[in-house]
Amino acid sequence: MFIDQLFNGLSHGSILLLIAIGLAITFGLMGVINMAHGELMMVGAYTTYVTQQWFANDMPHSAGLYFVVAIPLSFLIAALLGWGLEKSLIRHLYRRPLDSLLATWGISLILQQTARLIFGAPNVAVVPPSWLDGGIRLFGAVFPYKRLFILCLVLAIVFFLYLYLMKTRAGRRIQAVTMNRSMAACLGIATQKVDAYSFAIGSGLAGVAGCALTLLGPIGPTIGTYYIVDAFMVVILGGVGKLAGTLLGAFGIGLISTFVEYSTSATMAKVIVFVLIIAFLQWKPSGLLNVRTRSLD
Amino acid sequence: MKPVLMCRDVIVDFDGFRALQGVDLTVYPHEVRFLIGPNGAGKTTLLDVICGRTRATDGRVMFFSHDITKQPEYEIVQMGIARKFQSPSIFPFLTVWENMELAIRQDRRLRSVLRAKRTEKEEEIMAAQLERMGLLDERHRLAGTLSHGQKQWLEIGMQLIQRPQLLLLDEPIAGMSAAERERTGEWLHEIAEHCAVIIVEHDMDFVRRYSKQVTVMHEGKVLCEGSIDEVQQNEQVIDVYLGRRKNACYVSGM
Amino acid sequence: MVNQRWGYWLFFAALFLAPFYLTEFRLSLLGKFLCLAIVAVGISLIWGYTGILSLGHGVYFGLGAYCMAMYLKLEASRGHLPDFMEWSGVRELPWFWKPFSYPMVAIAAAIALPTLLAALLSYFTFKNRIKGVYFSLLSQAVVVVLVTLFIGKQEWTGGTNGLTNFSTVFGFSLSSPLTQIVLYWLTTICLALIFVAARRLTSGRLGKVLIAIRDAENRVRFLGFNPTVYKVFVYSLSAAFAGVAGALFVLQVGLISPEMMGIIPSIEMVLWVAVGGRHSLMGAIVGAIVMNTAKSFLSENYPDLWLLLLGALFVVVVLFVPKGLAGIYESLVAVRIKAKRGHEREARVDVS
Amino acid sequence: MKPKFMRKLWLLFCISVFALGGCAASSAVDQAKNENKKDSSSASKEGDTVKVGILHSLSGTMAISEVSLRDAELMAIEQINASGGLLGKKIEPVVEDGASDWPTFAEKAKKLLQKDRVATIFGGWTSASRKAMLPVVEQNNGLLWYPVQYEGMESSPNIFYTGATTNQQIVPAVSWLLKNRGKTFFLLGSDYVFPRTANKIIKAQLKDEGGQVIGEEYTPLGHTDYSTIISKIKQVKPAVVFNTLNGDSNVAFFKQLKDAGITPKDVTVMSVSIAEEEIRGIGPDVLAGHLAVWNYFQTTDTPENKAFVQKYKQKYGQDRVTDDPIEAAYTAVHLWAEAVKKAGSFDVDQVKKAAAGLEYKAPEGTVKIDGETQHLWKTVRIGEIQADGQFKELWNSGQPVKPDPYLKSYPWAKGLSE
Repeated sequence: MFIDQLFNGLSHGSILLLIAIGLAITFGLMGVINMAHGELMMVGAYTTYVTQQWFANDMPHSAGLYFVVAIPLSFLIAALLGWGLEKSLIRHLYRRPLDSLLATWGISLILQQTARLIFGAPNVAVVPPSWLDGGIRLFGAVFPYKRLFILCLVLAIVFFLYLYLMKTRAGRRIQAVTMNRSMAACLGIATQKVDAYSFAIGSGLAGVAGCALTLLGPIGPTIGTYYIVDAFMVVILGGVGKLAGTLLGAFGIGLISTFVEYSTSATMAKVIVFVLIIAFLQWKPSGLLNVRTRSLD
Repeated sequence: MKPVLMCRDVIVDFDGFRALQGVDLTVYPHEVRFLIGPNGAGKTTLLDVICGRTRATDGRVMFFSHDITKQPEYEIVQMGIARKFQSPSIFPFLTVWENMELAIRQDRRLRSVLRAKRTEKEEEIMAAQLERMGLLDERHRLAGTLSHGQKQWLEIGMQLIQRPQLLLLDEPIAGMSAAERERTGEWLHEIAEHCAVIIVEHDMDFVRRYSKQVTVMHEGKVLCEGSIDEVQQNEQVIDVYLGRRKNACYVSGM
Repeated sequence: MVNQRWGYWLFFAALFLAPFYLTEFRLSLLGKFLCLAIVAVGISLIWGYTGILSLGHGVYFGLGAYCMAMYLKLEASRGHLPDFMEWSGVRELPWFWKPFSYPMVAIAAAIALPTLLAALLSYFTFKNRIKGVYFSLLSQAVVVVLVTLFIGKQEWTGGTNGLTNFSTVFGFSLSSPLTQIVLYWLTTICLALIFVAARRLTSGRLGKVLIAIRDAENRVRFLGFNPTVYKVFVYSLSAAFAGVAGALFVLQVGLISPEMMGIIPSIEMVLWVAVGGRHSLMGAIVGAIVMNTAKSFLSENYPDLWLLLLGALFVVVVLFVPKGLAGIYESLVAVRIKAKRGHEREARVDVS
Repeated sequence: MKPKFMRKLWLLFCISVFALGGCAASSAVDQAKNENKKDSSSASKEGDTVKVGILHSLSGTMAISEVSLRDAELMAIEQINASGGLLGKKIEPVVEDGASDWPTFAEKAKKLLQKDRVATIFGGWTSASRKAMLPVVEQNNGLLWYPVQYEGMESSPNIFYTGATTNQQIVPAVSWLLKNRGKTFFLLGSDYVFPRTANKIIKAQLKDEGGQVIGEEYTPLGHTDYSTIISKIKQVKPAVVFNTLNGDSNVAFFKQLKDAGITPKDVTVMSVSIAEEEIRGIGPDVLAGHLAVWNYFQTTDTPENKAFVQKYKQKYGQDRVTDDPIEAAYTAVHLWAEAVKKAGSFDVDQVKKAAAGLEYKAPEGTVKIDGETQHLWKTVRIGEIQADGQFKELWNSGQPVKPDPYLKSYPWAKGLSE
């Protein structure tokens, strides 16, 4: 039973990490409060739905493969949307974080309503590919393939993101801009361009999260609202600007909430976990991983 | 004479980087003390520690006979230490007059602020101070619309009207014209009649002209103290600082 | 200043006389909006003046409303257990419900509870120098916690159904038009009093301290003020306003449920203030009334369009009219004054 | 100084007028309309139309479910009008949006009764929306037809309940499960009023009929991770999971249940809020083999239902499905019409009197209005979900069950309500 719960905790953590990883870039690195993050996930989820319909109609023989196509497609479409958002709206608000919070909330309302107009208010059904049905039996516990898949997916994303940020030119540019914008600009980095594609990557990852979550959860116009507060809590708890902190925060919350839920109830788990986060941030305002620096502001 | 300020063995540690490694500093009433040293020597950090902006990892800071090492900033200010920051920081959406109103010596607890009204006496003091800063005619303008120099003067005025016993200045003449520098220099000694001043400055000409007592810092330590001439004779100083002046100091923008 | 005061008198007089020129149905709507306008005044105080964006004001509003509703429910139950407790298996009135049979206790609690919660939250948060968006997100977390608790503790709070089906207040029937008019007047008076109080505070030295905190909190600290105390004070004050508003809301609307204190209503409250002009108390009031009127009319006729419009409004206000309706009004006045000064100058030139 | 002052004053006056003008103007218009209406409403009952209110959430979270109810009600009204109307008058529906917001329901109900002076209102879905409307209809002596199954413990003299109360859905389902599936129950619900009340009843009933509750869990609305609860289910191995989750949570629960390798053969899941519409959003593949209890399925075999389903699909599209609440909403309109015909008047008190004991052949079979509680006598049906998203009926009660919202006729329920 303990193994079961441990796995559930890790799996819950991996889902939290998946929804928070895009935010760790847009909020953590760039400092943009994107309340429409959940709706970018919704876009990913609907992309998956459309891909499924497309495969079912045009390629019924390889319908199970739709998911392989849906992941990159979700990334692309959400990233494109994010890129457009950055270009048109968010770049005007870099110095006004509270305002960007409100404006992106507005965007989230618009996206929700648009989805409702296109796909209708009720949920749509995505049938997970059959090759992800079932699970592995080990030590008397069942590890469903879908949860294992999400766990692997998110670890792969973290790994590649790390490589990208640390080892590639474009990634190092993002780092440079987030550390010292004006200095980076002086060194000839086109900061506006970097902003745009950083935001696009963050949004794209939200799309992937939306796509992967169709395996486990509902697909409807309002699914973004279920995840957005959790996602922000993970990033804040981990420490803004620290990918490793986000990782730690996600698995920490995942494990704690699963074990608390096991010994109490889901409602109490939610309350306790949120109270713990609030209390923890009072104690360490800058999150799990923080650096004491010279500047206070 | 009792010292205004005594720092004893102050250590500041930023995640393994020791910005200050045991600094001693004693300042007496009516003294104008210049802090010089290359970039990263810890001058600004020392000011930060004195006014409570940065907490000392170890050591003590005494203001008269009070230990202020662990006091919150606002209490330190209320006790009589004023700090002017490097870049002018005034309240852009308040008028010049309102800026002064906040700065004037007063009971700063919520209870009294709630009931506070400008008294005639306060207005006189404020007007007099603005007159001295040459800002009296601008008093109904929003402070954000002032020129850079005017903002500097407004901020200095806001420090003085607090009637501090110790004034901390961080590069006050940066960005000032030659005439304004001169005015600042003269004015420095004027205010020293009321309070002690610690001033961080990079401009060596200015230091030479207006300093009496100079403290040289290097890599988080006090290297030596004395008049500018004494300091310039000091071997260590010549080694680490003045000797390399031609190359090192230009790089750091002095 | 004096002439502006005339405008305010006029505005409140017009509100006060509304029962004479509005139908009963419209009046009940306006009464509801005025309650919400009280919340808006509080939000303008903390957001426009002090720079604290709270996404948790629904909670304070809800707490105030629940306190009042508990009294109304007990009065409606006439000595029996409230109906929802009976079928939730509660045998006896919980101890914390008992004091609420006294109306004065309920009214006091409607103000005190939100204030206390706000003070507690803001004291720790501001003392630890958590500000800006971090505070906003934390206040949102508080909303999640409280709403989940209120829904979960069904036997004490009525769960998702909330508290409803009241009959009388102080012995007067809630459904009688006269009671409704008296309640409306009470709301108008509360709004006017709160407006005047808030104006007094902001035009005095406190207002300057608040603006200073908004623009440069550290600088304020180095002028010898303790920003934490000021922020806690103004935040708790605005929570108290929200509590009053909640209590008045329940009296007029006759129900409160956890949904009304959730994340979405909390953000909508901020939008009213943004539309009206966050830096202006009167703007906040007008914003709350205009936005809710628009919601009531538009959502009726174009439910689909309404959400798109609401979303677009957030974007447009933030990008193009950050000062809201009040800002537009002020620039109109400025243009007029400028034009007039121009005339005067010309006239002077003519004379000379 | 003086002209400046005057000008500012004038501007401020303009603002005040701007703020209030809208209200005043619209209210003037309303008043004018109202006066017309007063004439026409007293006249309308003798004239050619009669107004009825339709009040559902057309926007917000509940729009998912409630839009279909509006459609069914409008269709019923159209049918009645097509066959000559009521007492020689056409029915004119006034549709309002409750916006998934309970005060809005109260506000709109007030508007319908006071301003539009409707003869009756059809509306609501959630208990919260009904509770919000209840004081309004009682105070204005209006009439409300509420079409959704609910937790009982209520019987307002101004409301007709055309959905099931607990003894027409939950109680017979529990008895059937005890007889056919096993004695051990795991209760799972969303954390709100209906599941908590339903589970109280189930627990009392199981105690009396020899069953056993071996787990009880509630999840917050919008909860999407059911792994821990599924672990608990696996650990205690119940014969039956009695599921009162609502909305999106069902999707997550059933998907994750299937992943965990739990099939309907291992554990029977009995649901009370999954109907044909919800099945479409969850996906029939994960639901197939699980059970639900209702009073009506789209597959219910009556001639009335065949006609009803056909008409509904014809009007709103072949891909639409009907389900229990839709049918109950449709039936409500017809029941009201029958009562009006019997009473020969639109007057609320007379309609109520005429409605007592009224029988009607609804798509779900014969229903009868119980005069005492104003609920319906309804036939209970248990169905198994098929791969095509439809139900296969496994059992029905044979004849309509008398409604008993306070469960007075069940000795074991004595402690539940006083």
